[in-house]
Amino acid sequence: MMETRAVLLANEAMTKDIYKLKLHVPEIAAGVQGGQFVHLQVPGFSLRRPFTVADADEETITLIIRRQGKGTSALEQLNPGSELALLGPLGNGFTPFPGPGLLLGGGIGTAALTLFARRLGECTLVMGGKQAADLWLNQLPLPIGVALEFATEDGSKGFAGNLVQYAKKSLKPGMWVAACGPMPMLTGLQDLLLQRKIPGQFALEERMACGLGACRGCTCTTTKGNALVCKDGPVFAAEEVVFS
Amino acid sequence: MMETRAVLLANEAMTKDIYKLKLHVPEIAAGVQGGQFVHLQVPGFSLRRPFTVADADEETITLIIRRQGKGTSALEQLNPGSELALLGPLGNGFTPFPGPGLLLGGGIGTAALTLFARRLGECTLVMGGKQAADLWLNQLPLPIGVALEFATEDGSKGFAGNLVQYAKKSLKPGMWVAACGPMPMLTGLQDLLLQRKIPGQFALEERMACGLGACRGCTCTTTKGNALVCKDGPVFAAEEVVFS
Amino acid sequence: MSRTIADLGFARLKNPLMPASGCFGWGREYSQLYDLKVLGAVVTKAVTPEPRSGNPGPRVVETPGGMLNAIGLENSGLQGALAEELPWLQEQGVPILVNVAGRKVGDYVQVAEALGDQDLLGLELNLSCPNVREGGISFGTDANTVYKLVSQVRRVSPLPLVVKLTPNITDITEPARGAEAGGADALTLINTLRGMAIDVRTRRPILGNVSGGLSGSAIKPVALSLVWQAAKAVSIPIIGCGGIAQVGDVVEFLLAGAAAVQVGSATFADPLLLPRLVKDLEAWVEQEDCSVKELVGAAHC
Amino acid sequence: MSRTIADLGFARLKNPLMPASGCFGWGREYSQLYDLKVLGAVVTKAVTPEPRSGNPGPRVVETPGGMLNAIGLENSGLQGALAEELPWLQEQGVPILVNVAGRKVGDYVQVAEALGDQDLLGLELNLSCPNVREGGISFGTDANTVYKLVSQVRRVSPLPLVVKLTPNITDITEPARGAEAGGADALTLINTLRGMAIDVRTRRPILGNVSGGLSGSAIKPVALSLVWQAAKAVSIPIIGCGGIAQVGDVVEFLLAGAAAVQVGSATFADPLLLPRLVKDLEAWVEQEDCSVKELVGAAHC
Ligand SMILES: Cc1cc2nc3c(=O)[nH]c(=O)nc-3n(C[C@H](O)[C@H](O)[C@H](O)COP(=O)(O)OP(=O)(O)OC[C@H]3O[C@@H](n4cnc5c(N)ncnc54)[C@H](O)[C@@H]3O)c2cc1C
Ligand SMILES: Cc1cc2nc3c(=O)[nH]c(=O)nc-3n(C[C@H](O)[C@H](O)[C@H](O)COP(=O)(O)OP(=O)(O)OC[C@H]3O[C@@H](n4cnc5c(N)ncnc54)[C@H](O)[C@@H]3O)c2cc1C
Ligand SMILES: Cc1cc2nc3c(=O)[nH]c(=O)nc-3n(C[C@H](O)[C@H](O)[C@H](O)COP(=O)(O)O)c2cc1C
Ligand SMILES: Cc1cc2nc3c(=O)[nH]c(=O)nc-3n(C[C@H](O)[C@H](O)[C@H](O)COP(=O)(O)O)c2cc1C
Ligand code: FES
Ligand code: FES
Repeated sequence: MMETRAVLLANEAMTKDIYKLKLHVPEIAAGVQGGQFVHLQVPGFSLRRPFTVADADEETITLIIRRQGKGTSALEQLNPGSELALLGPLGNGFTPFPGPGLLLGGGIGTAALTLFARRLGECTLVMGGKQAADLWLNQLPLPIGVALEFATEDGSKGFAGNLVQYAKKSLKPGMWVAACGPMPMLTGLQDLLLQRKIPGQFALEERMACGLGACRGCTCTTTKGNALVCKDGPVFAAEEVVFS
Repeated sequence: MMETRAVLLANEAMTKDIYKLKLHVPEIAAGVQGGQFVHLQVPGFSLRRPFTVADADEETITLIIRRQGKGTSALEQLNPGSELALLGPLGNGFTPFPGPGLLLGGGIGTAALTLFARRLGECTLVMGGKQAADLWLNQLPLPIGVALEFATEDGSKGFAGNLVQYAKKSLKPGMWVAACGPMPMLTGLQDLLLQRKIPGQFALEERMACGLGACRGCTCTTTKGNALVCKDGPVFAAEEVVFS
Repeated sequence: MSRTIADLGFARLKNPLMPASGCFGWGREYSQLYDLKVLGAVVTKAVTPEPRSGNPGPRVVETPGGMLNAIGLENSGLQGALAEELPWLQEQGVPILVNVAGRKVGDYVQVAEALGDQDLLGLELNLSCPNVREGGISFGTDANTVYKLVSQVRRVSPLPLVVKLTPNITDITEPARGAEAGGADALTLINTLRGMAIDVRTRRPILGNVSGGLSGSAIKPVALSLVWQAAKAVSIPIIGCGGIAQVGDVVEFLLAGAAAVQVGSATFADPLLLPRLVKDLEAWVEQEDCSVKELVGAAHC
Repeated sequence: MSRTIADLGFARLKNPLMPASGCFGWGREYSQLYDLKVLGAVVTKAVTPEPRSGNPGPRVVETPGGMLNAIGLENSGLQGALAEELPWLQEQGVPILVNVAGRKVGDYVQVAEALGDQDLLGLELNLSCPNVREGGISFGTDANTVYKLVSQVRRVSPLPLVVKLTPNITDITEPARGAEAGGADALTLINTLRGMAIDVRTRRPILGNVSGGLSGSAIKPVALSLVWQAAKAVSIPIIGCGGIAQVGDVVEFLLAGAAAVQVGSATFADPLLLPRLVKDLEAWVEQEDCSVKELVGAAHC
């Protein structure tokens, strides 16, 4: 973990509200695990923004970002060559389990799974969304072992339905799950995993100030008490997360 | 007077801390008088910055700016093509008097006189500074009738001494003065003008909020009571200004 | 647009947007930029019984996300207002709130009496200016003083009374209740926070008055919280003010319980802001298929 | 660098820079980024007698030029502090101020007693958290309550006592004098301003706790003014805090009368800010050929 500066190499649109930043930052690229994040300073803002590292090679990291508010809109305007301060890699990533892994990404949550999928090599990575136009996973090169699947609520691509419905259909005993996505998806998944006694890991989101574990701004509730999304997470055992 | 947007055409360094912005803004260029100013929004700042229009042709205005703090540093970074909101032309400019006019500009204060000099056609415009390297007046093309002179405190160019000393030497009965510059220069000049009964006009500076006359942020004291630098000035009759 | 109508109890405005006192003069300057009739109302610069020359300069300083001012209520006094400013503004066809200030209760009474027969939306009693505190602490901090002042003005004036309170206080609900009990028809919250800035080169305070009032987006969260607290404490309408710079800010104040809003310092960064906010708010309520009236206080549920 | 020595009366620090409580944990995380020994001191997260789980989320929100927090003093309690945090921090070789909080006077006394024999720079009594007000209004607003609390803690603790006051108050000089009379060795000014933010989409307050504390450069002018006012009212040293983000801000607080300063939220935008401020301040006093000590209060002359 270190504080450093990255140079923006590329900034490309993926869908109407998702874009991809490629950053030259070898210090961080070298050691990052799938599911870990960086805390990125957007010039002019008082708080940094957390983004999972969606991909990494030896010298660069890739962030996949959804335009959400002021900070992500400002980032989208940056030109290659811009320098950005960032802290990372932060938090604890996903852990490989034995057996076939099913990785479930709801919308932008998929960005939390892609580097983990690359490192796993063999797994099924499913991206869910409202409609085909929202899906960007095809635009990120991943190893052949990673089977890509899709689920859309309107059925315009892949499985017709949401990821909880997808999981209901696809989960077999002996499998395990890694997931990231909106609350209703995770709560639905949690019920399903508990029912079927399937182990799972969820990556959570919380608003952050320090990103490091010092301010207690990002507390979430677990069966063991309070935990910090930035330091103890963002990845937690699925059964431990207490949704409010 | 109107609120509009200008396009930055050129941004050039003149000295180590002075630069020149050329702005395409025909609405304002058309009607501006020498000594009037614009209130320019620097993106990201809560208050606008006032700058005299140093030169103008039919479609463009030129601002000559000294890097002074945060706002003028940010402006210096802008690239041609940038758009800037501005309000203008504001305030009352200089008025031509009969007889030979002596225009005295202390440092960046000279920028308040150059458009007036151009419109006068015949006059003497003196720029004062610490040393030759601070003088930029040669870089602004002015009509031949405008006699350019220089005064430096270290004697490295033109008259050796400050502008009050220069005026002491050069002012003849029948002449009149227009001046802008630092406080000590203006107070010294005021004494001299009163002594010699020579009419003068001074352009003043004050911190501003509205730039329009609505907030009373820029009040200065005159022999007739309070006056607003933005609306009643920035040019005042030399004998009316009460220096604190 | 009936969706944007703002209900102040004593009056309905076509929209909830008005300039904050002191940031708009008497509207003359801004009327050169746009038609004042687009606004819900205009709030004037403070009027004191006698002319005031205000504080020594510098009077304004930029701060991060805001500004400090220490104008010191410079104004041409009651006579100046009646002779020059008010007649002009009354011709513009926009409801007018005249901001009233003073050093003692009698000052407020005097101005209110003199304005009683004018065609006005109401009087805004400024009990909160941090830059004039000749009587020690400013009026607005003690519930009882507020009560007395308001009820005395109430006695002499038939006009709706809006009481503008200071945020420089331990518990806003006290003067808010005092004003309500004294007969106020509405509250304006907030005036500026006391602040200062120092020039590190000269090693002296920048403002001629040493300290001044902080305004601008920096103070928006404080203003919003005080509106929220006051809305729980009183049942008269509240006019929200403090740091409003975009339509989302307007909506935040409505949701917190403000029936209308004032825009002060942000006008300096963009002199056309107020008419733009009127348009943006129209678009907002249209898009959200709601009305200003139903937004008021909705975050309390 | 002897030019940067900060004199707190009860101690001299190698420089006036320390993190603000709650923005730095117990320093463990930041010690991975730089050596804590470069700092004048470290101020810890609040310690309460019992563990506290804090407020529901969201707990932090960005605001213009600042942020709101409503952590609610989450901490592992006195036992956690003594068993885990303090021993680690004491090994780092940097002076330590332990921030103490509670719901009643006895809480402060209990923590102070338990820490009395520790090797510490002192205790910072947090009488000002706007996010925990079980007893109604927070402690720090009444001069008499402050006086009693401080004198009771004074009785049980041999450690220097720094009293941290709230800015959410009509007149800061009252609790400041109360703290001084009660035996405080220094004051810290300021804690956060009460504020809130509303999500215009959900139409609900963003913070789980509804309101929270505003910090960051937005509040710098307010903090500076309160330090200025308190410096005139008391003769114990003041530790300035609120919105410090660059060396010029540090100098402003010194000039206003602060003997040392704390940096809170700005650390979130730049985790290396504190060590950089140490360097920048060294360069500043060198270039201006002055010392921290002679800057303290110099704007009052
Ligand atoms: C561990 C972690 C990893 C993340 N990874 C990604 C990613 O790979 N791609 C991506 O697009 N987004 C990711 N997010 C969410 C992302 O941080 C927010 O969308 C972003 O901070 C919004 O910033 P904004 O200024 O555009 O939004 P605004 O709403 O203007 O932001 C206001 C404030 O709220 C915070 N905030 C708003 N939404 C969120 C959120 N969902 N999570 C945390 N803070 C929030 C902002 O950081 C900021 O402080 C991640 C969040 C976390 C906690
Ligand atoms: C009528 C008028 C005409 C001017 N014309 C010119 C010009 O042609 N060229 C030029 O270089 N400068 C001119 N100035 C001065 C110029 O406005 C300031 O140098 C500039 O505002 C400084 O901004 P800053 O952000 O760099 O400085 P900062 O010190 O960071 O500014 C902080 C605040 O103080 C204000 N401020 C600081 N110094 C001054 C000042 N001297 N006058 C007014 N406000 C100030 C700023 O506007 C800002 O609000 C003029 C000023 C006035 C009043
Ligand atoms: C330059 C200036 C002058 C002001 N003068 C007055 C005044 O005369 N009377 C008053 O009640 N408030 C006055 N105020 C306070 C504003 O009306 C408003 O309450 C405050 O600025 C907060 O709003 P804002 O953040 O939108 O500026 C003044 C504010 C500024 C910036
Ligand atoms: C996330 C956060 C947590 C805080 N926790 C505490 C605390 O436990 N005790 C305390 O006295 N102050 C606490 N504060 C207040 C800060 O110590 C400081 O007084 C305030 O943030 C103003 O300084 P700043 O503007 O530099 O942040 C906290 C502030 C923040 C932002
Ligand atoms: S963001 Fe500070 S502890 Fe997690
Ligand atoms: S700047 Fe507002 S009156 Fe001059």
